[in-house]
Amino acid sequence: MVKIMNLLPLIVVYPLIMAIIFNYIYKSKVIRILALLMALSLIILPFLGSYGTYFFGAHGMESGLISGIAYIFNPAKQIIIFTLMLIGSLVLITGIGEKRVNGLFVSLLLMGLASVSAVVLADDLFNIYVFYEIVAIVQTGLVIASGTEKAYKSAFRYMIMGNMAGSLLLLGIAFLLSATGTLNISDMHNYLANNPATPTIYGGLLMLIIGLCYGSGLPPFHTVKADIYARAKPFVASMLQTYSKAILVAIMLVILKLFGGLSYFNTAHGALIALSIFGMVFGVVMALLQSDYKKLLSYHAISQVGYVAAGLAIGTPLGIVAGIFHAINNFIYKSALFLGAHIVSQKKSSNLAKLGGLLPIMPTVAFMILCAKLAISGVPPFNGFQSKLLLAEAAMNVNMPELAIIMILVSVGTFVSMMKAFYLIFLKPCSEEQIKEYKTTKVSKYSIFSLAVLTILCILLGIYPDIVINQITPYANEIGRIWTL
Amino acid sequence: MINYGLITINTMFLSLVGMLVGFLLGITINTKLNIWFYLIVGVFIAYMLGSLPYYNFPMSYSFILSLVGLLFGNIINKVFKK
Amino acid sequence: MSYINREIAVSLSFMFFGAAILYSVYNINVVEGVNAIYTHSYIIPNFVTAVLFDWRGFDTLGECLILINSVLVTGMVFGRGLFNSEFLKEVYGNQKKLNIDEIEGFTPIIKVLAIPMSIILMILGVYVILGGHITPGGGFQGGSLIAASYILAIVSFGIRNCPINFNHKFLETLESFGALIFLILGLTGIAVSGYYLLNIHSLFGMNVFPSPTGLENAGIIPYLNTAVGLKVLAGLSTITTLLSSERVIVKNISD
Amino acid sequence: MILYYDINYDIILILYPIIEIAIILLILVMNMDLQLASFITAGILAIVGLYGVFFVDNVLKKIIALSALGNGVNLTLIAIGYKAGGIVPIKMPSMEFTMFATKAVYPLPQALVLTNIVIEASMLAIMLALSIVFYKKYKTLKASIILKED
Repeated sequence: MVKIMNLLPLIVVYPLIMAIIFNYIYKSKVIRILALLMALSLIILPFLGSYGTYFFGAHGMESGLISGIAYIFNPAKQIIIFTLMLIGSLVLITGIGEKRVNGLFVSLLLMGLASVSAVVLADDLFNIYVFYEIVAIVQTGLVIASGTEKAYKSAFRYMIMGNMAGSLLLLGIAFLLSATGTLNISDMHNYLANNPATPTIYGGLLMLIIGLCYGSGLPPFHTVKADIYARAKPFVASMLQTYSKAILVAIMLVILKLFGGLSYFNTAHGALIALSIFGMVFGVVMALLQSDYKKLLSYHAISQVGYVAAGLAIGTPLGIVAGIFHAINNFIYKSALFLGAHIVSQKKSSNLAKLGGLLPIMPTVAFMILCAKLAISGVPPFNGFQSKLLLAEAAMNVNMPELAIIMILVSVGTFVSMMKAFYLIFLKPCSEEQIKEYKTTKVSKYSIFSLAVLTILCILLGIYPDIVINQITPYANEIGRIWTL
Repeated sequence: MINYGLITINTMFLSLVGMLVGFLLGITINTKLNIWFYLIVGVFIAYMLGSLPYYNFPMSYSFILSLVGLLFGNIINKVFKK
Repeated sequence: MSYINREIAVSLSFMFFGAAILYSVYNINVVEGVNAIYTHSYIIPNFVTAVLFDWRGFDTLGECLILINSVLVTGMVFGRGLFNSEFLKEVYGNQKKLNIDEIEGFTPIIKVLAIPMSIILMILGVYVILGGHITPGGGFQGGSLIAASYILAIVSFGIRNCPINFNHKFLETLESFGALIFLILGLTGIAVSGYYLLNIHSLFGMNVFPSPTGLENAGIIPYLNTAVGLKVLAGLSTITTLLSSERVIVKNISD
Repeated sequence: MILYYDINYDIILILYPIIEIAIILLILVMNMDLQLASFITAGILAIVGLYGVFFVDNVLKKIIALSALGNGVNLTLIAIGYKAGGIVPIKMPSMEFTMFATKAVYPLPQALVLTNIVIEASMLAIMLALSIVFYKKYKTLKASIILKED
């Protein structure tokens, strides 16, 4: 009998090994070529593993409990990780075009990719905590890499918050460990479902939600998170927001898997929905006030986190499908927007007041950015429309029309601020000297290639949403439960 | 009753790994070390530490051999510096 | 005015949290759960190390990577591999002399005592690393001891004429090497059985780590311990060097 | 979320040793359960840490407070492994296995603490590095200057 080897851990381990090598060779001349090869090889990683549960060190079931660390792999996780790796490799390709690219940046990026994949895959709370902390450090490092004073400041704030939230998350894990005697999420769910609730479990749930809010940038951590997106280099910011959203999806699914269907979860449920509404509204209101393009996009990222969280927090199978699908769409169009901001700031700057008249200079890029802007505002036939439609449908199905109305209003706000930014960057008339200045500055081909790939994906997923939805639905049916208000 | 055990690969392997690590650290030490002083002090400390459990030696061989590795590494460092 | 509002909001949420933590903590009732499995199956004498490197080895791997990451980011804060180092140039650029590096160390008495002490401490660190699977100890503790001996030498001699010469390249190599050993030993597990970080007891009929009776199951644990020890000593020493020397920043921002 | 205040509130931290002395007295005089006492100590340590993070206007003190918070969490974890009359989870050659297995304290929380200590040390290193740079720039450690949002 031929046993097919399950190479699932390679998703995490291969980027880590390469990260260490990149860190070691740091300033070598071959970094660009190696990074390009790395970017290409990242995309095949999600197809290496086989579906099902994977036990590290062969420590599987023993006397009814899973004794070691387990990973669970299924089509939904596969598609999340595939999108993650795709965006990672596109950002890597964009980074090759940068003047001062070096091994440390590549290393941090790869470590982040590996850790986020680990958080998505893991079925073990402490393992999630460890890799969650790596992601926090990686994000700090990626912000610091841009090297301005503001970047240092926001990284410091983020780090202090991160340490606090991480400690609280571990406190929550400690509470759950003491109450249930295990760290494995499936076992923990079985225990929680069959035993009465204690105050310790409430404490654990509260701390898990704090960890979730920090990891994803929901209120009260939204300003810190928006700050780091705005201070990082724009193409790095596209990676940072992808990390945050993947972590949001992963930890939200963990919370739903642990507590979904339990009687005492209702309050937390309401709190999660409230948090996501706050995130949505705050994000878009703050975005309308910004004069800096990067900052505007960062607040939109927060607002979109609210959408994803709302979909997942509804907790019905349709809501979970909508949430994950929206997260995947979000990875794509938000990264496209940040890459567009990268191209724009390469041309001149990211200050909206100083820009204008770029349309005749680069019509293709303008068109691609317009596509991404329409996608984020939920205009058909782009992917944002499909997932927002699903989100509204999920909200209506649980009898919460208010939520659907808020989503539509926030969409309108998004549309307004996006179109304002588009006008200010591309259409606003500008002086002759500025046009001359535009013509002298060059934009790297790599970033335009990445933007093009993402735009094609936006349209593709807008027309054929089923290729993602069909993959997610079985997992959503497993975790979600049907309820109405 | 002291059981001196047998000096075999099974009992000495740990100490040999220690020697390797000690050597690795020793090649970074730049000053000249007084070998006899360190050996005497090392044997004394190793006797006070006692051997690891399951290793029935009168003293900690891993400690002594790591020290020997470190001193050897230091000598190598001195030789290659010149 | 807005300050007062903010402070009231933060105080209220702080009180809520405090109450929640105390309430949860007061009602903890420990369930044995998976601990029963850990205490009832014998792998190596030190059960904590067994949990660290065998049952939950992957967590330990993650932790090693956090240390690597931290060293990397600390280096980055001090100007290594930044896209733009204008802020650091502004802060450190126009500096007449490097004050910290000028310190010559302590008095001769301390200098005479420091070398033997740090060497004995170093060897003790190696001993603690090696005994990790039998006695209380292991890679982290031993690695920290060795790093402490290095710090002792730095403090007493000053960083420039320190007798223990852990230069940057050496430490970097050691750190990458330690982490790679860990990752690749894990991969051998996949090659043998398909499980990452499998504790292989014997390969081709030979004990992976030859040991006396009672320790046959040690397998790759001592190797992992050594790798972690090397990595921790390198990581902590690098962090110490970075934090105690402005020379690094000046060198980084000059190129 | 705001991380700095113009007024210094760290005088309130004096309460912490008083509470600790009260707990020690409770253990000694009223024979309080050791595990419960450690849990409460851990909780208070965590709360003190949280307090320091929010209300103390000094970056270095904030970092110290963060370690206090982390230590509170570590103490919680350690106390979960407590067993009355337990022994160290290291099996010596002379011990009988079944006796050892029933008496040894839980090893899992201790392993988690070992992991967490290193995680916290790494976070600490980055924060200290950042505060060194900012101290060089502003010649002060006041959080209201360093962490000011713009």
